[in-house]
Amino acid sequence: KKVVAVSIPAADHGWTAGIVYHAQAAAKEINAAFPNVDVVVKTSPSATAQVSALEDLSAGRKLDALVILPHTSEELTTPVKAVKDAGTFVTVVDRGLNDPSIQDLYLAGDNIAVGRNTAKYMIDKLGGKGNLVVLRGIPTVIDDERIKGFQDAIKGTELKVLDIQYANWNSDDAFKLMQDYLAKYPQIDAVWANDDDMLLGVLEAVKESGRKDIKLALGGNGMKDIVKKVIDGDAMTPVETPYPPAMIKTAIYMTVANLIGQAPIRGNVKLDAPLITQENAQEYYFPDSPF
Amino acid sequence: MTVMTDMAVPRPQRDWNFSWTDVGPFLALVALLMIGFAINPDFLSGTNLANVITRSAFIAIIAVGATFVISSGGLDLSVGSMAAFITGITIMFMNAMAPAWGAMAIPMGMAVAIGVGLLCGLMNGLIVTVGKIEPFIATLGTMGIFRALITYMSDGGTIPIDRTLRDAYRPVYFGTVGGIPYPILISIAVAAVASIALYKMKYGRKCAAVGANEDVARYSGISVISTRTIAYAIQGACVAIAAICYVPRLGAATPTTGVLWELQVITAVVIGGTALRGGKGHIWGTVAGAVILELIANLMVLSDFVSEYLVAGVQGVIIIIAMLIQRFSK
Amino acid sequence: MTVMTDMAVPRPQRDWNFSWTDVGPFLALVALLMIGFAINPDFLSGTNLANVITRSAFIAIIAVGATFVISSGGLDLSVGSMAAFITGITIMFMNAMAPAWGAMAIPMGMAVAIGVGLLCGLMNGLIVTVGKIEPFIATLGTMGIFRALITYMSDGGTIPIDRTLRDAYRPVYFGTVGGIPYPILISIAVAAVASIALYKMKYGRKCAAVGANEDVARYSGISVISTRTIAYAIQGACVAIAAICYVPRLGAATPTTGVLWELQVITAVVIGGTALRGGKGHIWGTVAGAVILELIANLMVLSDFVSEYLVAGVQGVIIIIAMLIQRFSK
Amino acid sequence: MSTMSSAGRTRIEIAQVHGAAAPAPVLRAIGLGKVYGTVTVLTDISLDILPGEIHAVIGENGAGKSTFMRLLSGYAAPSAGTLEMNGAATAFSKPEQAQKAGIVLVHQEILLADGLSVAENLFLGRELMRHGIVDDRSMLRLAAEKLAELGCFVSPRALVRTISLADRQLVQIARALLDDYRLVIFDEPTAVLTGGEVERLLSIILRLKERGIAILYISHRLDEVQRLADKVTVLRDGKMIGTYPGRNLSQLDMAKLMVGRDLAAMYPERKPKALGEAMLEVRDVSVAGCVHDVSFSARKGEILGFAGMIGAGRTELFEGITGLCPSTGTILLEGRPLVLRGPRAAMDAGIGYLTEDRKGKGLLLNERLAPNLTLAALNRFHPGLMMHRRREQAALSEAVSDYDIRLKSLGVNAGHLSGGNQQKLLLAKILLTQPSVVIIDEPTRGIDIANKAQIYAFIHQLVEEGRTCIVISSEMQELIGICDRILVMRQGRIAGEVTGERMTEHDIALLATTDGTVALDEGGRR
Ligand SMILES: Nc1ncnc2c1ncn2[C@@H]1O[C@H](COP(=O)(O)OP(=O)(O)OP(=O)(O)O)[C@@H](O)[C@H]1O
Ligand SMILES: Nc1ncnc2c1ncn2[C@@H]1O[C@H](COP(=O)(O)OP(=O)(O)OP(=O)(O)O)[C@@H](O)[C@H]1O
Ligand SMILES: [Mg+2]
Ligand SMILES: [Mg+2]
Repeated sequence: KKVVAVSIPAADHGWTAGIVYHAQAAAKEINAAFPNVDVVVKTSPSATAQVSALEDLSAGRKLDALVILPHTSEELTTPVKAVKDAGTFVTVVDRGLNDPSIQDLYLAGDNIAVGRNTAKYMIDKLGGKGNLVVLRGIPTVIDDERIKGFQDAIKGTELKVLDIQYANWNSDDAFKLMQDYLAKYPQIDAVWANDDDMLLGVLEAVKESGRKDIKLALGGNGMKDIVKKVIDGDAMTPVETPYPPAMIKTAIYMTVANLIGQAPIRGNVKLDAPLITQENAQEYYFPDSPF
Repeated sequence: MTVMTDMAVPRPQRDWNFSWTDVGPFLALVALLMIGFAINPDFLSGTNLANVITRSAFIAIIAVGATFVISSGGLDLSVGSMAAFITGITIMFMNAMAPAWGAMAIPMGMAVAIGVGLLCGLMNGLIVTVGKIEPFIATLGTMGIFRALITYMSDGGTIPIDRTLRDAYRPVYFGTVGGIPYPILISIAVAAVASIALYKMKYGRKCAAVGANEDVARYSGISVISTRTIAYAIQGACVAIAAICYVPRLGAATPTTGVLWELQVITAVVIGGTALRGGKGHIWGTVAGAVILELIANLMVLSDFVSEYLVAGVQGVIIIIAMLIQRFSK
Repeated sequence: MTVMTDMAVPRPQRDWNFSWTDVGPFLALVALLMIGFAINPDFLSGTNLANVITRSAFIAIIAVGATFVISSGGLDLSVGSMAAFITGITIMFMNAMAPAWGAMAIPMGMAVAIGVGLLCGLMNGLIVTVGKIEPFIATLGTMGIFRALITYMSDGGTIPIDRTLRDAYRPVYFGTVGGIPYPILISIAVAAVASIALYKMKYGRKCAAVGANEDVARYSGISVISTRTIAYAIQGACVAIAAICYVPRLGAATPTTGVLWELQVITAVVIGGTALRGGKGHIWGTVAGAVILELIANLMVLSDFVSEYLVAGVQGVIIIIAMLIQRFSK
Repeated sequence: MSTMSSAGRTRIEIAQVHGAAAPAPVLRAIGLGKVYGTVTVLTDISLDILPGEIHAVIGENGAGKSTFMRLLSGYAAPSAGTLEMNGAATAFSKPEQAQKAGIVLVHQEILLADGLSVAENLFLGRELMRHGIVDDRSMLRLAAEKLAELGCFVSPRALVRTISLADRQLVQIARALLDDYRLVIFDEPTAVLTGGEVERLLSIILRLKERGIAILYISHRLDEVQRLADKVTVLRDGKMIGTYPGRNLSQLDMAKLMVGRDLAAMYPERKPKALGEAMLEVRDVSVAGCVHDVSFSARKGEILGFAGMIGAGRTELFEGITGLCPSTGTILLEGRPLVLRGPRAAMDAGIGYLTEDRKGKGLLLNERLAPNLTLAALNRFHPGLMMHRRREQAALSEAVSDYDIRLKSLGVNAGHLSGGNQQKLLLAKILLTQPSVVIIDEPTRGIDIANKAQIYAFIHQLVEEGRTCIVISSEMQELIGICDRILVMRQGRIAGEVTGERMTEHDIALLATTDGTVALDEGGRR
């Protein structure tokens, strides 16, 4: 029996919850479909815990393959290398390791593109000028990359970032922060929250303030509620950038295919972050997913 | 042997001392408002202040409950997770009732919330008192349990309230009476009832006695177990009230709801003048403490001095300075 | 009146009680090992146990320091952030020195880490003792400060250690002496030194006295301020030692390093038998407590019973049950 | 001293001591004064303390004795006046400094760390060291020795929390005798001790005196003062009344000097009274490890005494009866069996218990008087949910005048009252629960003579109102003085009963000790 271990972050906010959901769905489907494959999903609340989980998984049984979505790149590189050295096939999802030679298969969304595509749409829509406020998540690589992609894209335009603060990928904190932004800046043309959980709080705060100056409030990640807004043609949130948690499912399937099928797969797969618009929104809408 | 005549004269110096602890947090509040105004005049605008105070209502309501627990010599780290759990249960219940009962589901859900809150608090209380486990550890354990439950209930995602209930329920957070938002009114009401309970009712005496000296309480025929358990149950009810106000704000429960509220709550209680080792509780000080915390956060955003990376640090510094001033102004 | 003869016999039952608190955590440890074996025989495999114990070293080392702080009647919530901050500083220092000094940068960095740790601890201690601020609030404040500093230092990203140092540094976590991993040896050494300090040196007596009764300590000529401040400094040094072991494991400092360690540390200390209100500290119990926590987490990974969403809850339940067993087994 | 004669005059003409050509004083107090906030506690106290001399300081509760001692030993700084050692002015900012200079104070309150062991407490702050580490073995041995000298046989490893109040006091005394000090100050060392321990302590004090050590001795037990003191200094209301040679001063003289007025009878007159039916019946009550199968009954209108040595289990017996600690057995109140689920049930049934540990278990020291007063009777006193502030204040005023609680203002904290007044407050507190049986454990521990007389009068008043009163005391004198009947306990059992003519110290002591040898001769001085 071949063992495929899946190590992912714990479901501590919307997007990671989506990851857990899709990983578990994949495990269930594959375990049912292939009796000689055992997919084991383990979640970890922090990088340290994830390193521990890796050790536990590889100490407890012989792993044929590992699918991992690392909390952080630096901290997980060495431990994943240790697993790899024991002869395990390694699939890395979303956040690349510092040493790319470790990963047999790399499947990722493009965080920089999330920021960049959102920025491009804003530049377009606002005619290249206006006042922006930005809400970022918690200080990690993902957050950093998205912000970087965004800021690089608006460089040279007359879009001005009035303020940028952390709101911990938490809708509550985002609600408060947005209220404060609204109190502080009399004219805000657009808001970007780099995650949809936060966008929910932002929208609530804007709605409550009754302010009319905000033309755009965009998020990212492809949360079903936001995709629904896009489908419904919401004026303030007409587009969405996907960063689909379903990528973990893709990765698991590909890994299993490599393991048992005659379908050797190696290399890098980069998921694009195309804008979700009213036209194509339906393909990104999963009403049953928790995210 | 007659009583000395000067006995009946109230001693001014004592009364003064007493009021200082009481007044401290309010002075800090005023100082903060003035600093805020100096930094950014918008700070004192009606909308901003209303927003901030409304926001502080959750923490204030929960912290009022925590004042009972802490005053009786306990501690509750589970309040944040409990709030999330109650929010989740309430929303699920309302959603289930909505098709049959329509808007009536809202008051029914509120009753369920209070009931669940009381039960959760009772559970905490019993583990601490009957189980004789250090409150810190016991409620750290239940914190994990509540958090796990809400995560499980929501599959890690969100539990949104039914669209049909949303508008009916919205006013509970966003509505006003005479220009004063409901959450402010609710938290004032909670604090008022709590201060009657703590200062004017027998239970308050028992609470303070148990917190100040368990032995004396026991030898006075006061049940330490029931007094402290009731404090936890009150805490549970307060969390439920906060949850009820919270639901309409974002209309959903998520596994991140209420994360770290426990720390804010305890900080509010301590800033308010209640000692963590138990004894006399200061309800209004607690409320002031909650507002102070929210004001500091607001000030951080409204001012332009601080790098986004350093916000948490500056808040820490301000809280420490505020406590230092409070200590040494006496 | 002569004294009754049987009074001279020391009550054996008293002395027993004393050892029970000491033995409790170890019994819990054994029980957990047996349960683990029943659930998954791999649990007792050498590799798995070595892994678990090795990784419990961080928490164990920090918790040994926390035993001093808690025993002296304090509390330190800042340890997790402090660990992140020290890790960051150490890596930055090593990276800066690496070009000029090569592998020599590593011991230099370690010295810097210890120095910074002592300073951080000292700061905490002085705020608590000289500033007379409730330890909970004071260290909550410094927790924010350290967290903000590491976020600032890393610009919200990561601070990785220089590639050239990586291999030279690796053995500090991954190396073994006679088959025993370094971190285990280091934590045993730290615990041994600490238990000498706490049980065999004057300072230990002072610590326990200050924690048990400040007034008595003061009247016995013990300086409460310096005793407690030193406890915080020891805590800082322990955090630094843990950070030194931590660097090679993860190779980077990030703003999320050490998040929530403080709760694990305090839990380990309390499970180990030290009371949160201060008094006698139990160093080896603390170490056992840290291992217990890590074993529970390990068991969660190895067993397949528990939904991923509920892991935190089950951990909470196990901790509460463990404490209950410990209480009522007496 | 069962009665104080009611001599007519207040003035007592006894020659005061004036600086004779004595050896150089160990410590000299010149015009000491102390003010707390607006309260003046001490004014203008001057004293010479000579080596090899036992100097007693007496005064009513609240006269300022303890405060004075705190000034001498570095626990508080004087607001006025100076201290002189070896002819040079000194000031102690910390107790350690005083200890370095050879002055140590044994506190009136027990100041030990509950959670540490006896030996650890004993050597706290001056541990014995060997090769740089603490030498536990020697400390345990030495602790056992030093305590044995005082007649205390607790295990040095036992936690202080688990030993009795008397043992704690002995540990505290042993602390002061560990090193060689030039001046040892005892602040009511015998308050919680019984006969045997007292004797042993007094002989140790006499030995210290022989070694040329100066002793300051405070006690409300005037017989001890008379036996020990070379000089007696009397304080009243924070002022110095004078210093007198000890030998020439009778106990009656001392009492008069302290009080500054005439004293009524110490023990109320014993009126022949008809006792009612049995009020409290106790059958086969046991408390694990301390009390074994105790049965007795107390009648309406009776004052029943409980005598015994330290550790006889009297406190445990009544804590068991009142549900404060787990017990087995049957208790009948007015013939009805009681199910005691806890202290509340006992109180509601009508059994009130005043603890011997006033400060630790009786009163909230940091709380004001009114909340303290009504704490045990919240339900009775405030029948509804709410407190009646006004009624409470009225009750306080009433209690203050009924029980003659002396205080500077009604708003002080209970901890600021002196011992005697705390005891009266505690009595008032328990009586608010309207008990039909009042159990008073050590009613006059640490209380001055005038207050004692008052408390005795209260006890008599209680039984006259038809209650039953049980008095547990280690002072045989007072049991004999006020009780109708005395039960003597020994090792957790009732050893016997004495009534009428047989109520003598000799007979009680005989019953209280196993082998029947009695070394007490106080009976002769009645
Ligand atoms: N910290 C304080 N603040 C205010 N008043 C105080 C303080 N300490 C003591 N007092 C008051 O000083 C007076 C003298 O107290 P002290 O304890 O010295 O009396 P004492 O003679 O030792 O009495 P006792 O015989 O009961 O021990 C009392 O009235 C007491 O209430
Ligand atoms: N918490 C406790 N656990 C076990 N034994 C105890 C405890 N407290 C006291 N004891 C022991 O119980 C016995 C009886 O206690 P205690 O000294 O209170 O009796 P007593 O007759 O009331 O004496 P006292 O004269 O001190 O009032 C003693 O041997 C004492 O050491
Ligand atoms: Mg005194
Ligand atoms: Mg007793």
